[in-house]
Amino acid sequence: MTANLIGIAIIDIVFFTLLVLTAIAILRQRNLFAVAMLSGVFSLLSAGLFVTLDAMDVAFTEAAVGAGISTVLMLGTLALTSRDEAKRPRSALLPLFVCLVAGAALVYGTLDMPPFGAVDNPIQTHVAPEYIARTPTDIGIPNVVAAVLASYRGFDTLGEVVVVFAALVAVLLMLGTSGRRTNGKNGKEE
Amino acid sequence: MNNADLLLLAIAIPALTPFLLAACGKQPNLRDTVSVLASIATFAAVLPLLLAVIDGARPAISLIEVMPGLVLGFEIEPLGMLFATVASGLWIPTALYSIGYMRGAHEKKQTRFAICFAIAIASAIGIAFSGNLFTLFIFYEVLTISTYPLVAHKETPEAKKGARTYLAILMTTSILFLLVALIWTWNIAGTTEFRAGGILDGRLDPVYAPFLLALFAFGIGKAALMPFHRWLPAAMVAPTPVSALLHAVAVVKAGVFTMLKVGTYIFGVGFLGKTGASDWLVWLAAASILIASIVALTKDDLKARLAYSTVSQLSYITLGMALAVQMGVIGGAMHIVTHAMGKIALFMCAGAIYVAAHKTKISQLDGLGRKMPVTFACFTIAALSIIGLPPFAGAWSKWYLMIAAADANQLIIIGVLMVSSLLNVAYLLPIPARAFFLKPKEDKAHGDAAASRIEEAPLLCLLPICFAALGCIVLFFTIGGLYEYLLSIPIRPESLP
Amino acid sequence: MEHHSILRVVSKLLIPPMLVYALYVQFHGEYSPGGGFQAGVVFAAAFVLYSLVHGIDALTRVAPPRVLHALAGLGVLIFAGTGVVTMALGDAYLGYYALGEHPQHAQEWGIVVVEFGVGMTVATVMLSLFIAFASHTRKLDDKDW
Amino acid sequence: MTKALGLLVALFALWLALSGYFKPFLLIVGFLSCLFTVLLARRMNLLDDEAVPLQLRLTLPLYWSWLGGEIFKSALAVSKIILSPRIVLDQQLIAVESPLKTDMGHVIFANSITLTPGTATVEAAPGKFLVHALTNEAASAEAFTEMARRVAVVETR
Amino acid sequence: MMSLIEANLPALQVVLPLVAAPLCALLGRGDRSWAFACLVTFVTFAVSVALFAETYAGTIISYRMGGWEIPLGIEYRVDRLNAFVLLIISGSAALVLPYARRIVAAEIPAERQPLFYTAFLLCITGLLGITITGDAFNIFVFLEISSLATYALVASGSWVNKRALTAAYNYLIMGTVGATFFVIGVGMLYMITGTLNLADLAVRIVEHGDSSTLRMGFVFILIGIGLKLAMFPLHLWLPNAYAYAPSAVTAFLAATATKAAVYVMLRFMFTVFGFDYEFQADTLRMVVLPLAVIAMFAASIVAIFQDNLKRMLAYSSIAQIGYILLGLTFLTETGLTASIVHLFNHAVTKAALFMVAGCFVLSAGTCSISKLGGIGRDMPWTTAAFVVGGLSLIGLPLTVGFISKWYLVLAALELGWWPVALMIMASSLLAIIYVWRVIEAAYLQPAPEGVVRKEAPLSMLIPTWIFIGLSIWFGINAMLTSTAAGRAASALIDSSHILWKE
Amino acid sequence: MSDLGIDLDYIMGRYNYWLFCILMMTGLYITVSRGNLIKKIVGLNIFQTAVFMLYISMGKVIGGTAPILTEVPETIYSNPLPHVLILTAIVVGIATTAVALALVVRIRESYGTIEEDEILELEHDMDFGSGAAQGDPVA
Amino acid sequence: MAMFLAITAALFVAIVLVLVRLFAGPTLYDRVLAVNTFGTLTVLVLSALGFVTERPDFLDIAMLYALVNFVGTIAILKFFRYRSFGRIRPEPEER
Amino acid sequence: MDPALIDFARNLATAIAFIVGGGFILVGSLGLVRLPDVWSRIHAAGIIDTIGAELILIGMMFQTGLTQTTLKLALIGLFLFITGPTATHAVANASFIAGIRPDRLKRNESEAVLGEDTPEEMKA
Repeated sequence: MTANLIGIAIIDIVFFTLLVLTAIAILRQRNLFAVAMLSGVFSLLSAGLFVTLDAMDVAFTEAAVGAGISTVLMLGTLALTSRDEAKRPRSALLPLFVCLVAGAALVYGTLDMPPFGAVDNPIQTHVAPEYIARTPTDIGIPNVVAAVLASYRGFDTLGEVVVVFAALVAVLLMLGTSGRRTNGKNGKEE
Repeated sequence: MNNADLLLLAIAIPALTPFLLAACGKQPNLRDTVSVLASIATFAAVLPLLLAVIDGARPAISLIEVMPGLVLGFEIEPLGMLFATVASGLWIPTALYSIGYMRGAHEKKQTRFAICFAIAIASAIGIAFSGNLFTLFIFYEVLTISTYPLVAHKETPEAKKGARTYLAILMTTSILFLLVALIWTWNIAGTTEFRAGGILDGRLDPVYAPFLLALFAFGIGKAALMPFHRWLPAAMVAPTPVSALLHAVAVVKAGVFTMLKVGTYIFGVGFLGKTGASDWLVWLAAASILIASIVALTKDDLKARLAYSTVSQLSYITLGMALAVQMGVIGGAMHIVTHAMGKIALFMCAGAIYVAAHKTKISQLDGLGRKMPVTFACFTIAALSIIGLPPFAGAWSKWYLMIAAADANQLIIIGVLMVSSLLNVAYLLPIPARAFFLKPKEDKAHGDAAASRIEEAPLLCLLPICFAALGCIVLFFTIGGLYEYLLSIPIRPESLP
Repeated sequence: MEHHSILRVVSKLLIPPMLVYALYVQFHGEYSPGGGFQAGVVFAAAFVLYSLVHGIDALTRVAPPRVLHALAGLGVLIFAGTGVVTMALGDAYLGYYALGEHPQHAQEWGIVVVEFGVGMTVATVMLSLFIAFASHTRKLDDKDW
Repeated sequence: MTKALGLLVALFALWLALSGYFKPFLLIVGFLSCLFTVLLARRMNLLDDEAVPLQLRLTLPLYWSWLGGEIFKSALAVSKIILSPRIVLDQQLIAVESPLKTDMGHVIFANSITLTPGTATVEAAPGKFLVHALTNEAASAEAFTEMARRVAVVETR
Repeated sequence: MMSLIEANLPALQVVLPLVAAPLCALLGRGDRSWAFACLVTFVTFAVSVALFAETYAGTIISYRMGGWEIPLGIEYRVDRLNAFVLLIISGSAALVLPYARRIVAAEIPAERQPLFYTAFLLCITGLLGITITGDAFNIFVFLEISSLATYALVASGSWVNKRALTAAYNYLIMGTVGATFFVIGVGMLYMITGTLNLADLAVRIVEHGDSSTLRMGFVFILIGIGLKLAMFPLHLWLPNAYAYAPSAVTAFLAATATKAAVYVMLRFMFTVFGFDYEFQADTLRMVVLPLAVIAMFAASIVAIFQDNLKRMLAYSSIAQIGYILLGLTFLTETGLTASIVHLFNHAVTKAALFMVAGCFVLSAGTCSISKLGGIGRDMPWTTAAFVVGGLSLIGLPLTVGFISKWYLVLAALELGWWPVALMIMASSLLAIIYVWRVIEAAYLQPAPEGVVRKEAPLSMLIPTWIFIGLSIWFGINAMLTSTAAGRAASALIDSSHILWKE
Repeated sequence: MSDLGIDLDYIMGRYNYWLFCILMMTGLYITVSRGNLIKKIVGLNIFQTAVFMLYISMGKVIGGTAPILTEVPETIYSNPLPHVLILTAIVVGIATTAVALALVVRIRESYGTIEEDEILELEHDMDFGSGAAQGDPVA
Repeated sequence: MAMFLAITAALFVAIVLVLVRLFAGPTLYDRVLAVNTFGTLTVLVLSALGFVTERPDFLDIAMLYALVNFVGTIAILKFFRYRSFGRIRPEPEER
Repeated sequence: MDPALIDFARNLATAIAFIVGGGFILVGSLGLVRLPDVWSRIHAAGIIDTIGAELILIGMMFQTGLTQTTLKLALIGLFLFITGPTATHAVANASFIAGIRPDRLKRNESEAVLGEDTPEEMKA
């Protein structure tokens, strides 16, 4: 363990703490514009976390999505809906219970998990090393993620593209292709 | 044309009739002609089969294997042949009668009525000829469903309510118990075929036998065993031909017939006797007989009283099976015939009274006998047959049942049968008595004019009634042949060649 | 000169580099982090910036929704079609080895083409989504903010 | 046309800076990408002085280094305020005349004002800006004129 | 050419509708895109018939996407079980689409129709993909394709009733939570095995033994898929989604969406987990079984009180899913056969019933039971179809419903689970009540004043009756379905390592 | 260590997962407990992102580096597979979000609110208020 | 390396402070300002992390963020402005 | 020259840049928290966006030497340099139009810029 590694671990925890703080802020924040911003911040922090965890590509995507499209879409929605969350008393017991049960199950599941970051974990010994070892000869590009993404598991990526396309179809089906409003009433202002 | 083809024909004719009826639904005369012709054709197809079966033939045919090991197939044996003959035979008079009745009472949707009627007959014959329990179950359910529209025919709230009760009880029992029993049987025996001597012997743990029997006994709701008898009175909202044929012959007899089949060919009389699995059923049937009779006494509605009478009489047949002796089976089978003859006549009379006089209550019948002498004469004959007095057919079946009780050493049951006969007298005979001997009550509403217009029902109604009443008498004298025939019902497992 | 001229000028300065950057990300996916998806998003972001400053109508003039939708479908078809082509050439679906003699080049070609399809679909879809949301309401006037 | 070419060249330089690979394939693709971008820019009506500031003098880097110094100085000034135990502000919204002729010059001037901590452009109107200043020193008119003079050197048409 | 197609059949199964979807969107006009979508589904159906025929004898087709070796690349694996499910899905699609034209024209604005059919094709793609793939993560991807398309399809009912929107929203939230749970579960499995290929997972799970991670992986996958297939307490999205979606969509979804999810459940439970450990089996028998039984009753009882025909049928679907899950929890071959055969039977029956509801909506403008009085006279064929379908739902003989009940009860009896057998039957009695309410209204109630109702057009009647015909035909001659289901079940049982298996 | 009942290695090997469990619960809680439709979606995003982190952390090898090959021999690389999976999952997530937001827009147009409670009240009125049958179209 | 860790730590402290402003508000413009600053800081953190993880050649993420953050900020302002004040502000013709 | 010396010089330069830049960033973010209103905070944000960010990037450039990475860092710096003030301006502009005014405004010449037709809300 070099100082660097400890440093990364600390960065990891700091990022995480910030993430939880942001999540709690989102929970408590009633102004939806602020929520949209906070969710942008959230995904940005997670992008940072991904970088520390060596997932450059994922960080890249998360940054692009979280800061770019996701926020813009959410703002676009807010522009058409409302700014503030209504203050309404809701019983928090059941949701809390559900979450605690799910959380307990998750934690129980982690008890026997292979330790974080160990080299001899099953996932580091079974399929993944093959990818790393074979990519230079099979495909001949340095970015193993791209190789797996587009070739080894290219079909998943095709599915992903179709998902994106499906989202377009879905949104257009609902909001219309021409962009002009189809049915009359909508609060221009409430 | 061989017997197997005939068998198919016997089912196919009534099964295809509905299509013809639907096609000519716009022309009532043509439709009713078709209906009568179909009934005659069916009987014509059944008769040669009867002769063949008497000769010892056992025609069989298997249509299709629904699931691996589960066959849709037919096989004729004496019991089924008997039932088929009764059902198809009595269809002819009923077809005639219903023409008269429906037109007389100006009922609506006569085409639907005729169609459902034909389907019901087809399924009754299907039940009779079923080669295995599975096939029987199918036709059993078809019968239930096809008779539902008949019961609900009037579409009044009461009719709908009655039909609902009818459907609910029959479906509930059949699905909840009979189907489970069927699957259980299949599970342990690997087959549901009807075989002489039963298929469960040696396969079913005797400890479970009473439970399986209970599933069957309650599952066959059409046998109207108490406490699942409520549907039968409820179904009396139906037009009278329906009550006559279906609830005196086809439906209820399908129930008790199934009971007999199960006792004889699934459990086997020997197995039942050996294990005593049916002992409890004997007592239940006995209780059913008595209680239903007592309830019948309290009913003022003519059809309701007849219905409770039916409940009681059906239990005779169940009792015959539960006694687990050969004579019981014979007595039960015989009772199917004799009771059918008697009850159909009674119901037809009730219908005739309704058509002619628009009266349904017993208390309204005072003095009607003089206006409708033929009807009430026939009523008396049939009633006596039901009660079991010679020289009417009912006497014989009761006789054999008593012998069976004696065979089974159930002396109390003999007593029960005696008491029951007395009760029969008590609830049936007052009806013609009132009609013939009491003076008509003053009817303020309709006045004398209305009363004086009452005369005999249409000829088409009257003829079948006479025919049925006559049957009750004729059957008494020809019972020997029937007895011989019934002896051919195989009781013991056939020895393997 | 409008009150947000600064923004207009800066956006004009920024959009072409953003587009080039997006295309760079698109075509360097094999060498460094990135690829079709990320490129598509950045590409769309550049157009979003354009529409934020110049209004949604200007955007729909530059990139008509109809064309965008067609291109989105086309992107999917490029990806899926690559698979069909390899299939027709006798390899498995998306088996790029069929695309050329040299196995590594064949693979690389396959990846480039496929990633291009991804980028095209993502960019156009993201942009169409933005247009769908943004134009669903009363038009935002250029001066209105 | 010059604008398009200029933009193309600039963008290709950007590509090379980003890429760092000199494989023929990537170069070709890079060129095509830049071409495509230029086409798009044309379609967007971006090809004018603002998007392709070819007219700017090469004195721009010089200006920037001067600006860097200014920024550093004013940053220190603002830092002092922030770090002082009691924050004392003299906030003001002042109008600043802009003697510059082109939009680009305006933007450079306005952005320079904003870049310098202590002052920020709030609103732009023809020929003048509304500037928010944190302190009196930041709001001194001389600083703005000096800056405008230097921008003018860069801008010249 | 033929051999090329034959070699790539598994890929074509999914790729055909996938490629067709964008093309359909490009076609532009409602009728054209409809015709195109129809054509595509027919071809897709032909492909699945070919696959079914190929696997019927027991061959397992393994197709390697991209030609990569198995744990590296994505595998398409067709065996008897999923060939059967593929057949159900593509067959339903091929029948629902011809049916859809008229009702869609009535329910969806003309300019949105191409998009509607595109979403339809995407939904088919997703469902087929889920079914055919042999890769855990690929399942997720295609699950999401089908889900997104489904949300859109459900929401497009909003031109008839705005509640389709909230229904779709709730479906989306719950569906996404479900999918995410599924991903968590898959992640846990991946973590302890290092592979995503289902067959490989099965082998390596055994090698690595029991662990809390495996257990929770199991639980999360169970809940995740449970949400998608509307397992009892997780079913809340279903009634409204089915009730307010466009009628053609409801018919298709009822026939296929939950079925594909059930398939995934079966695949995971048996092939992947295989019940080596008490924990899995106990979870199924102690938790899922009671839930399934409760579903059978609770949902049926709620169905009785619905006035909206589609909603009633939706609740009935929840109950029927209870049957399917019940068969699964028996962990025996017969139980599995029951589940699988009911997959098919319920698909056929429910599709037909929802199609009937669609016909009612088109002709009578309503599917409120209280307003359908006397419709049996005005629309005899449609109503007759409902009667037969209803009987099948109840489980009367000569219909497919009976076959399912038969196997289910048989499975319960084999285990000696008496109460369960009786409860299965008791719950089908509830079906009588809710089916009969409709039948009674249709035939015995007077028609509302001044309503003109015409028999549904042939283009809708014929597909409906084909489904009805199927549900009768396979009720009378269930050899094909029950053998296919039995074989699939025995293959599943053989492939899994059930701990008490002799 | 073990005699204290605390195994530090054990904790170090899992703390990362536990942290994400907390995050997941927060996200799920927002989704389940909030009545605002948009906030639910945000909660869903958080929930999903936490799952992504779980995946990414399982792929991490301590002392490893991003799986983009370098010339340096003997480099340890982190596992690329989870990265690929999560890339796909992120895209799926944004697609879902887009659809959900479009739905919210339409809901707001039709109902005039995006609060679940108010919508439920409106729907309750539709069911029982006007006496209209459930199956009727309410355009 | 220690230098990069140190600067990362400093950036984190700054981020925390910025987040405090972001959470606290009070006006939306405070938040937008904080978000924008947060974006700048993140660009720096991402760059620094590239050095910490010893793969400094992947600055693309930082660059991406530098570009996209700007779009996000402008978008927030534009959409927010429209929502809350679009009606109050007179139409251009009226001015 | 001695490579070790170059290394040292380079590290020193980086260290100085980092310390100064980091210092500015900390101060700026502190200002973001401490200062009383949007208007004053804009200037604190300005410190971070400009001098702090650029210095840190320059410090990094010292470490990478003359490589492609340096170019990228320079590009990042350039982008930040352009976008940072623009975004700040946009915020200031937006809050100005929204009618938010500094707490104690010493001098207000906004009419001079906006002219007579300034809407009421904006005068605040």
